[in-house]
Amino acid sequence: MPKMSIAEAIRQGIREEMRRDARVFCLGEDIGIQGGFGGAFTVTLGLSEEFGHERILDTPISEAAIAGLAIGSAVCGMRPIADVQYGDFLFEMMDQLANQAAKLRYMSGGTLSVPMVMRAPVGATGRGSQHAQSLEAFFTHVPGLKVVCPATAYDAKGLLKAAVRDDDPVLIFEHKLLYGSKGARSEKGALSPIGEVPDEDYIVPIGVGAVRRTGKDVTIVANLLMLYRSLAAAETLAQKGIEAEVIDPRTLVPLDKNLILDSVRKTGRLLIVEEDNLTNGWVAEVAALMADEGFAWLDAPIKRVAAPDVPPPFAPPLERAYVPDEQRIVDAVLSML
Amino acid sequence: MPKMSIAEAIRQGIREEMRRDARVFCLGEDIGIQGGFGGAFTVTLGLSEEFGHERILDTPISEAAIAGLAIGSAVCGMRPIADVQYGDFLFEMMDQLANQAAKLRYMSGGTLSVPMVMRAPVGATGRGSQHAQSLEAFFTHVPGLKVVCPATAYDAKGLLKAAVRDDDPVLIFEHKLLYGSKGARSEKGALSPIGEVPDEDYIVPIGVGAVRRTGKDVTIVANLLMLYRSLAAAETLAQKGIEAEVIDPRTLVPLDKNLILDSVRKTGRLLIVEEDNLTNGWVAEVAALMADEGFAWLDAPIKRVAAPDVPPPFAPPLERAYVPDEQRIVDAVLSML
Amino acid sequence: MGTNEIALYQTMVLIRRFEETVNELYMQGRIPSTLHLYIGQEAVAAGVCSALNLDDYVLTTHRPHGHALAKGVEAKAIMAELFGKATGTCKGKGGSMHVGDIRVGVFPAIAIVGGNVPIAAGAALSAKMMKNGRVAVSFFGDGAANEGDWHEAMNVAALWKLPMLFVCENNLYAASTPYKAAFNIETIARRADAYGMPGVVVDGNDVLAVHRVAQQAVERARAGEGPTLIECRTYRQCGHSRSDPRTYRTQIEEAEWKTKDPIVNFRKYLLEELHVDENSLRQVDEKVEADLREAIAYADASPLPAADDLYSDVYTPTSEGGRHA
Amino acid sequence: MGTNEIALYQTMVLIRRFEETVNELYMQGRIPSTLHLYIGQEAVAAGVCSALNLDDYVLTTHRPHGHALAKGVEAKAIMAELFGKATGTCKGKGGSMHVGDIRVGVFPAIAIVGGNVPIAAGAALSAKMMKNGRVAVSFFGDGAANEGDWHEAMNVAALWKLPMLFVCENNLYAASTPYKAAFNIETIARRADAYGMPGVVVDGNDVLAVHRVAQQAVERARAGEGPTLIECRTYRQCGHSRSDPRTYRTQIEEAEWKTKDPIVNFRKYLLEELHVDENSLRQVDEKVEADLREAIAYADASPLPAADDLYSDVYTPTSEGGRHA
Ligand SMILES: Cc1ncc(C[n+]2csc(CCOP(=O)(O)OP(=O)(O)O)c2C)c(N)n1
Ligand SMILES: Cc1ncc(C[n+]2csc(CCOP(=O)(O)OP(=O)(O)O)c2C)c(N)n1
Ligand SMILES: [Mg+2]
Ligand SMILES: [Mg+2]
Repeated sequence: MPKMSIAEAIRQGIREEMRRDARVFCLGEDIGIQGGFGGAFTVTLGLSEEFGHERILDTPISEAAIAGLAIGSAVCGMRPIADVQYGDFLFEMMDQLANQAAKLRYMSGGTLSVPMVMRAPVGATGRGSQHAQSLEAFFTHVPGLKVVCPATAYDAKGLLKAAVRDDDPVLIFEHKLLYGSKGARSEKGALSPIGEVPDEDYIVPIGVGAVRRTGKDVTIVANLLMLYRSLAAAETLAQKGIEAEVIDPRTLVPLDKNLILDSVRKTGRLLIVEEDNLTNGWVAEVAALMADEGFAWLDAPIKRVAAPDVPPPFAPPLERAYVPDEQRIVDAVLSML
Repeated sequence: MPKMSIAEAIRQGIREEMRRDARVFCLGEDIGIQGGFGGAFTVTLGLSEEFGHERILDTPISEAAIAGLAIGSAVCGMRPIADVQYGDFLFEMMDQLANQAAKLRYMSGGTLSVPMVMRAPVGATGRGSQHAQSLEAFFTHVPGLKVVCPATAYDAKGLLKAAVRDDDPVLIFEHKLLYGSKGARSEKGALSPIGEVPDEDYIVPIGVGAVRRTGKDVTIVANLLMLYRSLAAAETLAQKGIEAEVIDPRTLVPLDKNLILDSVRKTGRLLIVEEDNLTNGWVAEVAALMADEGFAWLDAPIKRVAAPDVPPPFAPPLERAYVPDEQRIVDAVLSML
Repeated sequence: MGTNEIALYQTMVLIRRFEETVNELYMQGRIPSTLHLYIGQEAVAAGVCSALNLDDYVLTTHRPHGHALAKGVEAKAIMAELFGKATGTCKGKGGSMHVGDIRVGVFPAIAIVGGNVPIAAGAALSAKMMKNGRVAVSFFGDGAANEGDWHEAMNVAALWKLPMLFVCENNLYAASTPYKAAFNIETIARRADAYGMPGVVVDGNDVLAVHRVAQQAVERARAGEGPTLIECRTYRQCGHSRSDPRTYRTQIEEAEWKTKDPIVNFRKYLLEELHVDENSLRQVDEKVEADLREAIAYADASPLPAADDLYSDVYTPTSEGGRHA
Repeated sequence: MGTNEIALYQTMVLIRRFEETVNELYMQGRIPSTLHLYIGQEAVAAGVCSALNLDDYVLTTHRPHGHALAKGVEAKAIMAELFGKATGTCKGKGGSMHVGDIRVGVFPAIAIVGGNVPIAAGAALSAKMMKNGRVAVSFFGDGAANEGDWHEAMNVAALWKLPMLFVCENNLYAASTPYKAAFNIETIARRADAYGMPGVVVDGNDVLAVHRVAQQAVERARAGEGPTLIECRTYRQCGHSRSDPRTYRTQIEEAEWKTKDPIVNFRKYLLEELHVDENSLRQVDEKVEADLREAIAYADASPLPAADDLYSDVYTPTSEGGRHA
């Protein structure tokens, strides 16, 4: 089976969906310019050559318009895949996403659908406060949206394809340090979760999480980059005889609640790890859910590891202290035993 | 002591601060027009007569500009009090609030401050999906902002004055059904928490919650309209011999965590009530905090009562089913015992 | 003369009487919440929508009844929606500020000022990409032209020559705010130039003039020549929303605009210039009254939504989200 | 001739050499993250900022080094910031995209395209309300003029006659996107008319021309006559950010603009037209080099922030928020 990076896997997913379905198209800033970047992280590189500028639309720097174009065209029968260059810019289209895309179907009494995809790279990569946030929590609170966060190449392609085929608006959060560590857009600290990605058509269903490591002593729920740090932490813990079960939710809305409940029932301990700042992150929702529905099985306080409640800083030593690392995860687990 | 509604108390607070400090001014849509509304809920009525149109600025319908004007002028020495007509419109200034107001001080290495106030009415009042949300949770996740939510006339004036004097950006969430049930802007279902409000200068410090009712059996944390529904529920429960302690956080950021912890230590049971939809609401953060730091004292699962994960509906029977009522609060408490 | 004029007259009367009727019903407490009425602006909706096909798209605002009626949304379904009934255009989930019916091209109204404009551009983009010959119309007020969303949509529509109309109803006020307090320019149409788009000012109380201008803009759009900004100068004869005492404007101004009433003047024109038989107009009036009576009866007799309906229509059943409630 | 011209020359050379130097340092791995360099656009920052007082306000973008230097932020403090050091303009918390120093009127740079414009209007509003005679300048690129924030700020500034300058650096590209792919109009200055504001196009590579236009706009602003939109036509001679191969534009185009280099041509002008002694220019060049060496040494020798510094500067100590960490 071919191996590829997440950026390549997403690109392949887009390409396959565009070949399969004439309604699918892409829009965004700098995504299809001849001789250009293929978006901020090369994902759409080469697509305008294959599909032309009629289906790979380079927009002005107008995020609200990008969202509105996606919403309106989706309602009228198209299948837009839009993106922002950095997740932080979603705030510039917040009304279109939270007040329009999410509510149009409901407000219409279910007479229309908004089958659009919005892709957004997240994660701190040394660029300072306005190019670093992980914005999942701003959208998990919005009914009507779905929120996915692929951490592997296999899931990246499969969730992209599922999102394109989904009849409702789906936000895909992708991590900048997971796109692949090679080529023009390599990043300091980037991982390269190169994985096997079938060339054929498949989807990863929205709403289904994955157990990435089994264990009996503690459940760790973590997404995107934090998944890899949690897996590393689990190895360290294993050396101390502690077996962590590591769950990748893959989708935050709808959340695969039962997967987490089943694990907590087994381990009695829950740690949730997120890259964005702590207060009211998506980890709070998982903690709240488990403090209710999983309460009977909990043997220890529910712990969260997240960035502190400060904006993302620039200087490398500060950013390193900001983004949760393996050590913090290990320490948190140890504090629970 | 004079009695007044929340709308009057806020107006008095603004008036006093504007008299006290020439740097204080107001800006927003329809706030000072001669013969106009005094904002969407009459709060600023009469202020342009006293302070003139140089200090009560009627803006175009440009929410991002309103925020930017507030931010820039605050950095340069003014003390703006801005507002949106409905909280839902904050999404139109989301970048200015979450990426700019909240981060400017940090990004500058602490060399400037952004002493601005943004007022936003929240709550469902029969107007449908785009005039109904309670947006606290979108902002409790943003470090650099402070978030307050006064539920009484006394607090409304005191927190407004504290916010104006605060050196950092403060969002004030006010509930449409609590402004006062009389006059031009009366609302179906409005409460009128007329309260004693000292004519003299006082502040309610940001970050300090209040116990509104003491009890030993269960702790209920609730803000704004939900506070009143929780107090009513507590009376009903009392008739069954169950004594609920009802806490009004008053400030969500920074949260008066210890007040809640102390109560939970006593009661062993925690219910949190919020008007916005459940998933990732501010109640999730309180639950997560207590599932960690209060775990040792918990005798029952932490319960949350909130709206379901749907956009706010229009039809009265739907809206009644959407906004949590006394019965749901009573039932939730009973399920915990 | 021709059936066209009578149809325009009928649409305007329907809108006027619909609004007057729901205002009364509101006063009687039979309609909950709030209403933004379209009284005085009827010529805009009627003039523009009569230039459209049934499958063209219309996006409207917090003041949507007129646009919806003119585009062919059934009066009884709108009425039922205002009553909060399960048979309403939105099954009672939307309310006055969100009426619409996508089957006749009307998106659920968008009550965020300026918020419909980028979405209308999206609808127009779909028409261009699918080559189905449709056009999209975004209706908005003077106030909306100062929203950032409006600007972004204007630019991209002009740039990509999207088949759409930007129809500004400049009724001289945004809520209580007079035009002069929000703009430093004489006309909003002048802004079209900033995007390389044609802009026209038209008497928004003259239904034939509006229709002509809209017709031309629609032809331009269908021919692939791009969008047009049409500024219709008009006046809201009623308050901004319920219980607005309108003390921010003068009675003289109101009286002046009353003399420019789009329906009264058009009726006069039909009778005096086109020599339409007064009887046929009276028949139209009566038809409208009968339709409204029927609409009220329908709305009245319709069931309220069940509390359980609260949970449906968030996600599409084919891809139901399954969030916990 | 006069000291003015020499000062302008010095500012431009400082910016150019600063950018070339940090680019080298970046290549050597001594500067982390990414950089957006200002090479080729120096005449804009120098020409505009030389028309300002120290207490006037400047708001800048993701490409801020030039503006910051021209407005008087110390080179060594910027350098230290790029190195991520505790002595940087932002104590290492900001980085390249957020350099600034409010003591000389420069807000921390705002990297959200268009995001600085409403804030600049706020700074100008404060000047108007406090009657302190200051003006505010918002620098932004061609791309930013399509953001909604830009539109809202343009309108309110014109409406309220705020003392400010909107300085558009039209360098013909927004990242890889050519001007023509984002605009259906020949000049951005033309947009000023949409707000009732004067708009001017100026050769952004001619520092004296920029200075003159800015000077006039500043006078207008201080006189209470309101804002001006100035479109400076220029060219970014470097990539958009690090490692940009610039394959979206032709080498012919690049070569053409190289002949319009603002510094080379101004130097020539100084020598040939103003008969400035070449020695004095060489002294300027050397002074700049010495300053840069000093800046690097300073940045190098400065301490990194301590991990604990992460937690400070979120809230103002007088009103410390006390969030849990
Ligand atoms: C983004 C946003 N800001 C403010 C409002 C509140 N609001 C509703 S209608 C209105 C006035 C709109 O004026 P205009 O666009 O001229 O339309 P008109 O009401 O005159 O038809 C305002 C301010 C809103 N709904 N959305
Ligand atoms: C709101 C927002 N959208 C997109 C970006 C990503 N981005 C950074 S610079 C840039 C191009 C800006 O072009 P222009 O305004 O012309 O300035 P220039 O880079 O040419 O100086 C883009 C798209 C951003 N920083 N902010
Ligand atoms: Mg209007
Ligand atoms: Mg540019």
